[in-house]
Amino acid sequence: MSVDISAMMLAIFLPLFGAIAAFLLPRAAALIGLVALALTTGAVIWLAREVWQSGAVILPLGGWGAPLGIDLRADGLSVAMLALTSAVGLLVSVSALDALKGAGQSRQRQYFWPLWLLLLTGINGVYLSTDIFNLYVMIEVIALAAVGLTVLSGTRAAVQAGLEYMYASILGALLFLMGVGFVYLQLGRLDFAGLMDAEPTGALIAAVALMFVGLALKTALFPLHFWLPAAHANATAPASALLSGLVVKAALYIVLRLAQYMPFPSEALLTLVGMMGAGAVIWGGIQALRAERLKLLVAWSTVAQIGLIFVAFARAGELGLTESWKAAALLILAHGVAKAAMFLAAGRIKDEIGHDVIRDLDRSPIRPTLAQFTFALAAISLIGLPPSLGFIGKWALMEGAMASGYWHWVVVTMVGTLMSVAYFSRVFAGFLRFDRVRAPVGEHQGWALADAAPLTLAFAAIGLGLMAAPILSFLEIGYPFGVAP
Amino acid sequence: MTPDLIYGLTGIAVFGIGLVGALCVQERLRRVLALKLCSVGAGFVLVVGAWREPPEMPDPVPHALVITGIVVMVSATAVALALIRRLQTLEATDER
Amino acid sequence: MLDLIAAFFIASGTVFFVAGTVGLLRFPDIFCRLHALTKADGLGLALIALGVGLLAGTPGEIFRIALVWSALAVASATCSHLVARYALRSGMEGRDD
Amino acid sequence: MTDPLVIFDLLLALSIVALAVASLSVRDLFAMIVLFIVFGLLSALAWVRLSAPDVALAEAAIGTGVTGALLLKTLHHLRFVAGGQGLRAGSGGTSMAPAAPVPVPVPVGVILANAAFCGLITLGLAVAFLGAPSAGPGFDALVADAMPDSGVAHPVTGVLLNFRAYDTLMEVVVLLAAVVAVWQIERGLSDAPAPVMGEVWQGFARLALPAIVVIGTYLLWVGAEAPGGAFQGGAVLAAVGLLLLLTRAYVPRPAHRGIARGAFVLGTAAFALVALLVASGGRVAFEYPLEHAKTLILLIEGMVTLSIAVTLAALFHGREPVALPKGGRDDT
Repeated sequence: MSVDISAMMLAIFLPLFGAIAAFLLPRAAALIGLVALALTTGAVIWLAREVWQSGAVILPLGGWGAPLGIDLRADGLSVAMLALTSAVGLLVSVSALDALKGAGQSRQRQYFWPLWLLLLTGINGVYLSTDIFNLYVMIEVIALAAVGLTVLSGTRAAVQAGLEYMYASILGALLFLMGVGFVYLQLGRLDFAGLMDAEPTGALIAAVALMFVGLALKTALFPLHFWLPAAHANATAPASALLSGLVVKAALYIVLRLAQYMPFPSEALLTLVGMMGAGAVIWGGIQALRAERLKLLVAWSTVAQIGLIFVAFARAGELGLTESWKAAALLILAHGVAKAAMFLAAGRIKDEIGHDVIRDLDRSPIRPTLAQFTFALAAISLIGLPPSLGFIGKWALMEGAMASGYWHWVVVTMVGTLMSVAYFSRVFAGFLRFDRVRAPVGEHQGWALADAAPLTLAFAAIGLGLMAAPILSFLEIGYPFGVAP
Repeated sequence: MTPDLIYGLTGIAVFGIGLVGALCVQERLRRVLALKLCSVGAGFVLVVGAWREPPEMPDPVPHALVITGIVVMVSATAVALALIRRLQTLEATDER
Repeated sequence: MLDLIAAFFIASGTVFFVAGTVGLLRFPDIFCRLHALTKADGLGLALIALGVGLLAGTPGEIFRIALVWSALAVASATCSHLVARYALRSGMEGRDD
Repeated sequence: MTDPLVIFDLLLALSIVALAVASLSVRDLFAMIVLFIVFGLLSALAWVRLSAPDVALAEAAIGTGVTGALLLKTLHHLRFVAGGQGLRAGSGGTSMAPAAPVPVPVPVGVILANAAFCGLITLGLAVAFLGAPSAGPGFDALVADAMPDSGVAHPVTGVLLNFRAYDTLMEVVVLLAAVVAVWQIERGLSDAPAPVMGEVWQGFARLALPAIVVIGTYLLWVGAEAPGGAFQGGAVLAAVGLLLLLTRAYVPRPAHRGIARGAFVLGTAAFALVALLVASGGRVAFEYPLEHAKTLILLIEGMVTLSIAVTLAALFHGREPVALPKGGRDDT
């Protein structure tokens, strides 16, 4: 009896079994975690090959098929997100080996791996799901595992932030669930295909609004961002990288998906979404300029970047729909890679210098040069300088906006870019100034193995920009962005 | 006045009450309870959607969904409460 | 005929419940309230169970109703005891709250 | 002539809403939890009225019973911690006031604005609800068609364990994630002493334990053809764990952690393995061969019930039993 295993099942079940094994055998957790990560990455590559060769793949679980059963579906967009998740996840895991090696961190080591693998199960599940109730369950898996990771360090600030995060997560998920209820009331089915071409009745508009607000709470869209900076800034470095690089993206992906299938909201509502995004860009920028600690600055820049992605959503008005969805997808990918690199680098800098107060970065005789270089590379992608992936995303956004005459969104993008230059410069200044060092300079910390993972991520954030064309054509496999042109 | 109408509006009212609580209440324990109220409200809407006039059997799928929702909610509640207890202990030791 | 007897039992059970509820709301302190509640609960539930049992068709249903009644009787007695004990220990005598 | 049941419905609905308001507005936290438990039980009653007995059972056992126990446990802990503080500060000793340090009070205006905002949302939802088709489209026909192939006779169990088994697996994963997170958050043997409850309570526990085991197993077994099933049965069995923990008949020890971990993952692992292994001979994952469907579903349900029972009891206990060095901070 041979078992037919599909790559999609593996992408979800391998991390799940890994989590179980890592929880059962705490001493071998790190090894199990790395093996599970590597195997999951293999499954994703296998899936990517399948999708590349034969287009979107569908797996009707239980053989029932939607709408009665639940289908898994992988198309270009989902595979790209899966690839982002496993690539970033693998590298963050490698650097977690180093970040959690301290003698007093045995508990963190023991719990990091099961929680992270459960998180991976949830994230991969989101990217393959085609059923809105299943999405609800998946975001709850993600929420619980993510809160567990947030409070890993066990400090009071982290637990406080974790509790706020938990409240926001539960409320967001419940709003989403209420939206699911309204979809069921109106349509009597829950699969994506059933949502397509539905008449926008009152119940469906309520459902869209509820789901959007719920997801906005989970992605921390301004003004619902209150929980994010504390949660991301107080977590340990690998957890911050996972939270900021991957967890937020899952909810963003759901917004992106639902926007394809749910009835089209009115232009005014879209403008409102864009305004919220613009508010996030401005407010996140201002707070990043005012932040006193490096990790807090990075966390606020996440708020700003997410706002930018929502601006891309909003610009997908009646005109240039496909283009701006692609821009949003590119920005999601770029932000995932670069922000993970940046949080890891910030963690490294904090570890080496002993603090992460931005004002005192230039007073330190210790200069973790490689981590600083990594930070700068990631910043280049986040600012959107060519040839990084962030540049391509912003370019696509502005090009589309100009083509369809939405000049105000171009202005917002520009302002956001300038602000990100400004707040990242605060950090660079600290890196590059030596005149305020009292002690003899010379304790430059050179290479460390721990820098390899973030550096790879940062180079990827830059280098992927050169491969934008293949990425874009891969994203289109299976027409995730609406009908075939 | 049919049961689905009455209980549907009840569910929405409970959801709204929970929402007010989740946004306005300061006490940590009470906020958890407010969120639980929201989830009961959402459960009402799904169960009402499943209801059919008596000779007909109700639709079982939303029932299964609500059961799932209840179990998910108790898990989330447990984590939130554990955080509250931990935070309380930390605050007590910090003040000591 | 059976219906009428059952209705009588259920109605008198309900009267006990109402009385118990009024007692819960009107009595001054926790012990009086417990007194009202337990009497009403014990007797009212028994009467209602009896009435429903008369209406029930199969022996299985009657058995389950009996099970419900006995489980509730034991649980409510224990709970009242615990409440009274706690109240006594924390010195709540005769306080009105 | 109105249907007498409508009066009942209206009264029940009104009391549910009133209890929801009351539980959020009552000052005392203990009263809040008690009101919430009443609220939950009445909601369960409403769901029985809407012919959803499975949901009512789950809500009564898990949504109200276990949640209520969790809330009470937390309140006990909070008051214990606050009591210790109060003694130290010499301010009234065993104050029963909630321990949460009251943060800066929010201005009334903000609260009113929030409430008005939520009211608007609620109003909008109500309008949308009234506009939605009543008794609209659903899965009725699809489920009815597929039931003979599901291996069970009760539609809700069929949906949970067969048609949407993937959701249910992930739901068990949520429980697993919760217990992992809770163990990560809290550790140590126990700080708040268990309340002393006396001989009557001990006797009750001795009497109730076997009965609860029987009821839980019955609920699990009957789930195949009547309301009941793994989650309800698991929650009832979890009550056994709660009783054992409360009577101190069982005290979690560091040495038991391995077994506990095994019990937590048992349901998830068995469910996932079965789901994967049935995928052979042209079948996909979760597609049970018809002749074994009932056996496999019962097997999964049994394992899941056991896991749920242990997990819920562990969530109630709420901390990983680790022996901590006396007086040392237990961070990291």
